[in-house]
Amino acid sequence: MLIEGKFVLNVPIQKLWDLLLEPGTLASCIPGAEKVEAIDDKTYECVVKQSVGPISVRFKFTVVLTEVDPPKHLKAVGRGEALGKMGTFTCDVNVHLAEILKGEVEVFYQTNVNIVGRLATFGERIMRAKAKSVGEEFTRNLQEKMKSGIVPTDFFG
Amino acid sequence: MINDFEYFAPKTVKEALTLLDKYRDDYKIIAGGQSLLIIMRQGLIKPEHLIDIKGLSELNYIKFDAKKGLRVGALTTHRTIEKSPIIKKSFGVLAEMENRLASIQTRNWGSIGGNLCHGDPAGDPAPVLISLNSTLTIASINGERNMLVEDFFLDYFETALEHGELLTEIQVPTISPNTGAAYTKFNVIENDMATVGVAVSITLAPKGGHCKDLRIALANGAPRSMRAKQAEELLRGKKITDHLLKEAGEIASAEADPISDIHASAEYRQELLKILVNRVGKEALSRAKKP
Amino acid sequence: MSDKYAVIGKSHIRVDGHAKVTGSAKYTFDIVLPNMLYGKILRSPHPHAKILKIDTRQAEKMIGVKAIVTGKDTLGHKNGPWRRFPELCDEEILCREKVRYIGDAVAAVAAVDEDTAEAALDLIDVEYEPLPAVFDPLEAMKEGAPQLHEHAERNINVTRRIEWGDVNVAFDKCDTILEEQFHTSSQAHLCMETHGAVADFGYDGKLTVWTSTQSNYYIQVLLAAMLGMREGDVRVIKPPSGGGFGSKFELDSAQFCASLLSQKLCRPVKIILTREEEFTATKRKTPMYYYVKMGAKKDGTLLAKEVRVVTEGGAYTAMGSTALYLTGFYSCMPYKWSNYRYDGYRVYTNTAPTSALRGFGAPQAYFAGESMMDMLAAEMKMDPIEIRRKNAVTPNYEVPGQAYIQSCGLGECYDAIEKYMKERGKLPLNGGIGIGNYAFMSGGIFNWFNTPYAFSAVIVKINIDGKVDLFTGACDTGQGSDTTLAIICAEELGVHLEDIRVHADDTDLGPADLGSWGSRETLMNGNAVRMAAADAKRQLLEFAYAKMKPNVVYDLDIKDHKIYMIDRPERYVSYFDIVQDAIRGKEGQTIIGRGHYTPHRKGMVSPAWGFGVQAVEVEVDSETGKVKLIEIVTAHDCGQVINPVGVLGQVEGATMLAAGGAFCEDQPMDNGKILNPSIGDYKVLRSVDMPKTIGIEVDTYEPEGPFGAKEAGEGLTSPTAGAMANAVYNAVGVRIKDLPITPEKVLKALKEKEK
Amino acid sequence: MKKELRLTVNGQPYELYVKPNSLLVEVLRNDLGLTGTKRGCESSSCGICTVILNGMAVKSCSMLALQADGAEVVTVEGLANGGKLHPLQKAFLDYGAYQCGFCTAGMLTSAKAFLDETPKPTEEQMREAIDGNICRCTGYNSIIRAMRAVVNGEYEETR
Repeated sequence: MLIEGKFVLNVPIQKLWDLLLEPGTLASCIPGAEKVEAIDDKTYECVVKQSVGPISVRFKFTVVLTEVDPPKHLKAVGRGEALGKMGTFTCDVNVHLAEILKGEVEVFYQTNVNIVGRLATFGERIMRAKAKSVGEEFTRNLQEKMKSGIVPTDFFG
Repeated sequence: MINDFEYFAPKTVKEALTLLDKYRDDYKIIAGGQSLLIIMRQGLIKPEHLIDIKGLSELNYIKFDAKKGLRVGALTTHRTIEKSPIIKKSFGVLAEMENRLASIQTRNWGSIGGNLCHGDPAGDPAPVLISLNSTLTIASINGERNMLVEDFFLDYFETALEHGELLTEIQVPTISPNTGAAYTKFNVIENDMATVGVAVSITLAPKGGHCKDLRIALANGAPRSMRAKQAEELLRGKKITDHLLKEAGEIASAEADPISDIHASAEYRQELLKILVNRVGKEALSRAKKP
Repeated sequence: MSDKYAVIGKSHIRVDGHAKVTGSAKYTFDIVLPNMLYGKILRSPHPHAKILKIDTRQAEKMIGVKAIVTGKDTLGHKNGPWRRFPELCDEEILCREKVRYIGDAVAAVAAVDEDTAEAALDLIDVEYEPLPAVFDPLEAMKEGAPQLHEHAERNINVTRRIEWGDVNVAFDKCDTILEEQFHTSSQAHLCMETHGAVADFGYDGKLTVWTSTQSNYYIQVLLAAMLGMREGDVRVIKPPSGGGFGSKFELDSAQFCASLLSQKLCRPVKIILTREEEFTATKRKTPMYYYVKMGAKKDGTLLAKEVRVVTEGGAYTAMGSTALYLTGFYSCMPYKWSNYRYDGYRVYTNTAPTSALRGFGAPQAYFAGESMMDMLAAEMKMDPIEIRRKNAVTPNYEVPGQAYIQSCGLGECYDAIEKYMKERGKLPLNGGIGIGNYAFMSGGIFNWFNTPYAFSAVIVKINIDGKVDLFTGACDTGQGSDTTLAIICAEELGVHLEDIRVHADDTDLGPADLGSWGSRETLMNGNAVRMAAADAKRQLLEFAYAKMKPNVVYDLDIKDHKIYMIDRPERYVSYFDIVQDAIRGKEGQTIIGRGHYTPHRKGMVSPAWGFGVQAVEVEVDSETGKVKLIEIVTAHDCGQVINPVGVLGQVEGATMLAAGGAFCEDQPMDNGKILNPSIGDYKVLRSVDMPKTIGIEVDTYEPEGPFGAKEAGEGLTSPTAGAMANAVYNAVGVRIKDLPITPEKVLKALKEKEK
Repeated sequence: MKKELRLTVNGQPYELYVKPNSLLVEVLRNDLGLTGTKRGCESSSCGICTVILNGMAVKSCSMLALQADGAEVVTVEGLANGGKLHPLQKAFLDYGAYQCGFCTAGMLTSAKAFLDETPKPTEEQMREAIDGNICRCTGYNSIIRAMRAVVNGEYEETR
């Protein structure tokens, strides 16, 4: 399933770029993140806890940056599992940064998540809704992080 | 495969609350279980303790008092509500909604409280109760608290119910005169889960016939059962016309934030909300006008 | 007409009825054997991947686990019913090197109970190397697309061409030409009893399998081949079966894995697929991309039709190759095209294999074809019934090089539907009636299975008390063939239905029969039954002649337990007396009658054809796009009706399945994963949604059929989608070319129309 | 740890010990051998496991067996008595209201529970009554005709 989002931040593009690749940022912005660790300059290891109503799942996965074109575009591939034989998943992430005006950056992200196994059978509807809200929360957190004024966001998840 | 668990069937609410308190770190409450057992069977949740409240006759009642209004025990089944003479007479929209809720088997076994606690935004009872300005009572070992039904839902399958708490009663205020209420859901297969659903209650001023008060609530319009407050604002205090209702539909649809899934796209759901708010509004209005 | 017969043409209680309404019928699902184990199957979560290693050690250590099998435990044979086309046998069932769809089986566990087996699956560690996958057949055909099978470049599995006349020349002569594209969706069979089997391999080296199947003969032969056993050492018994609809005449993972595990342990093993497996890991309806071009002359004479089809094959051939041919054939029916060309491509994709589903390629063909007929009629300002009638096939017509049609009641069907529509009169606002018609085979003349046996064979045995044992390999999966065959037998023998005992479920007892698919049983097995009964009757009559000593010019026959002179019915002897004489006269041997049927010189497709015309009435909510089914009226020609209540059941059942497919049933996917693998999310018509149905039987006599009978039931799924699309168009003026016809699609089309 | 379960099935009282996670349908089929009740889905959507519990049609796959403690359960095996078929069973036979028969037990129990409480239903009510039961073979209409026949008293003499 494809999740897309777009938002604008008042911040120098290079600063945003650096922050985005900074494990600390990710750890504090990814909802439910329990661990984000840079193994090398291209590889991150993460543990993220997510819950949908009564169900809560720990995802353990590795993210590898496959294309890095600072400060404009990055591509990453995530592979991992939902602990407790709940399923495995893969995702491709695409992030584009574009400087609309000086110091005003539009961020466009696109994630194609594919979950297989038990978790997937719980119902595409909920997984999809959850993925959307996670995307939104991540953005909110990131915006919080940049202490600069924020232009209203616009989503289509 | 359903995991092994320790099973408790308390006979009284007090007993139940004590158990909830004791096992607060890892338990699930089962009422009918028609929703819970599905996800347990898929191995998605594996509670160590299952507390079966289905047998709590204390919470199975329908009481009506012209002043206090309607009080329904959380474990009252859908079928009992659907067939209750007093509800048919004084809260017709509730009975109508229950009659379209899933199948007779499901209504025979499932309870209104269980349905609310499942927190599925596609659920039928929530929007109707919200449109009737209903409240509910939550009990725990430390006492009771009350809240509006519309505040009960937080997110997909997430409610305000804390660990150690139990939903015990739903209260529906007496419907004031010159009020009309209606609920309609859209689905491809009849009696199926709502693709979207709309509940509207309208109270007209005795003189002049303008809209004194109203509530519009949506099923599956968002991750939780929601009220379309901006649409309400448009109509409140005004003389409701077809044109206004149509506009209210547009606004409610814009307020809503539905998702796309295999049954319908978000865009289509928003289209449907436009139409349904308009249609249900008309129905509620004509009922309000009936002497 | 039915007075002509004593048993045929009257409604009868089914021979399996009492067991089914009292709950005493024992299905595969209900069988428990002493010392029996329960099996579960581990399936691929990946649409396309290399299997690097499978580690079963942890699972084997688990208490209660008795055996685990993987591809390594198989002989590595590839399964498929295509014994004359080995390259089409491409399914290992238990994968060895590679998985090709989400649901492909990689291992199976036998344990003391289902929970233990399921828990053990979690402990099997399979290391996959995911491969690029392709899900859409049009993508899969492209150069450089991921390839599923080494032997299939560009993933082309099968291609078919059917051609006569010269379409290119003919199109130049046409006054009107239309070109359109259509797409048909997937559909689940949704048998209420999921696939399952109980396999019992004994120390004597013999295997018995109880399984819900449409052909116990196929399963016997295919299992023997996959397990390296002699056919005769494999016994397949079909208990009452909870539905097939085309999904149960191929060897499936439950049958194979249960047998393999039992062979390893010499203990009975039972595997019943979960509902989720039923949706994701059994065969499904074949989605098709349709391109159609058709042309006609001013007067409405159809001149040329060109059809190109690409079908989504899924990971394996299954029965899809036949669906590819049949959809191409049905695309020319039921009209007299003087020029026709069909090119079909079946393409492998990383999705669950597609195969036969009640209709076997016909519903797809008629959805496109009948939609086009209405579009053509509109274009030419002709009445939709008129243009169909003008071009419809007629009795004794030959479809060039393909098929011979003998009986054909299509004309009467048009009359009946025309009459109904007149009487229906004016429709409400946004109401519309659409029609569709069809021709359907009464059994296929295909022998890709390469059976050396007759297509159907029957033994009839008459016992001393006059009771009759009917031995056949026919498989009743609920449609009622046991009852139909018993009725034919009783009629021919002149006895009552209660006198017949049907033994139709055991490869050790009945002669081989290809099974119930392609609407075979009534005509093919029915002919064999009648021949066997006639053979037994002749032996009785020898003794009756001797006893009654009629003038040699007189003939005898049997009716209602009386053996009588045909021209002087008042002179008769008792059937029971003659049975006694005959058996005693034959030194105590029971009377044995033998019969068989194989079509000869009947074209390439089928020896006989059923026909029908259907009118579907809908009401469209123009604001939401919701289509309400109001009424479905079907006039159909199934030859002589054998059991009226059975035929009506077929009409209504086919309608439920076909209307569902046209209306709401679908299997949306994401990266090859079916997104609605539960009955909660997979929408089917329920009692409240089911429209009023009327069936009008048009009587014809089919010379090739037993007592003039032919197919009823499968063909009836053909016209509905097209008729419904036409009805929606007639109601609100939008044309949906992509199934299913959902409210969302209709509303979208309505909004585009406004622009 | 197994727990005691006391219930009455088709008039016969039983005392059993069952695992708390056993579903009613499993106990009926596996412990009591009443295999007439089938199972069709894992999502309580198909209705073929329907039994009558204290006079109500319920889905025996969607409740724990222990939740039936003290209950009166009737399964398809309990419809006929004293060698006599229930009128609905006779009607199902005559009107061909079954084909493969796998959903039939659920149809019969749903229909019986409904007619017991609503002896003179409308066509719509009868359709509602079996709306929770999927039948893939018949298209439902023959089942409605059979119910109608019983309502019209065609089988009264056997009542």
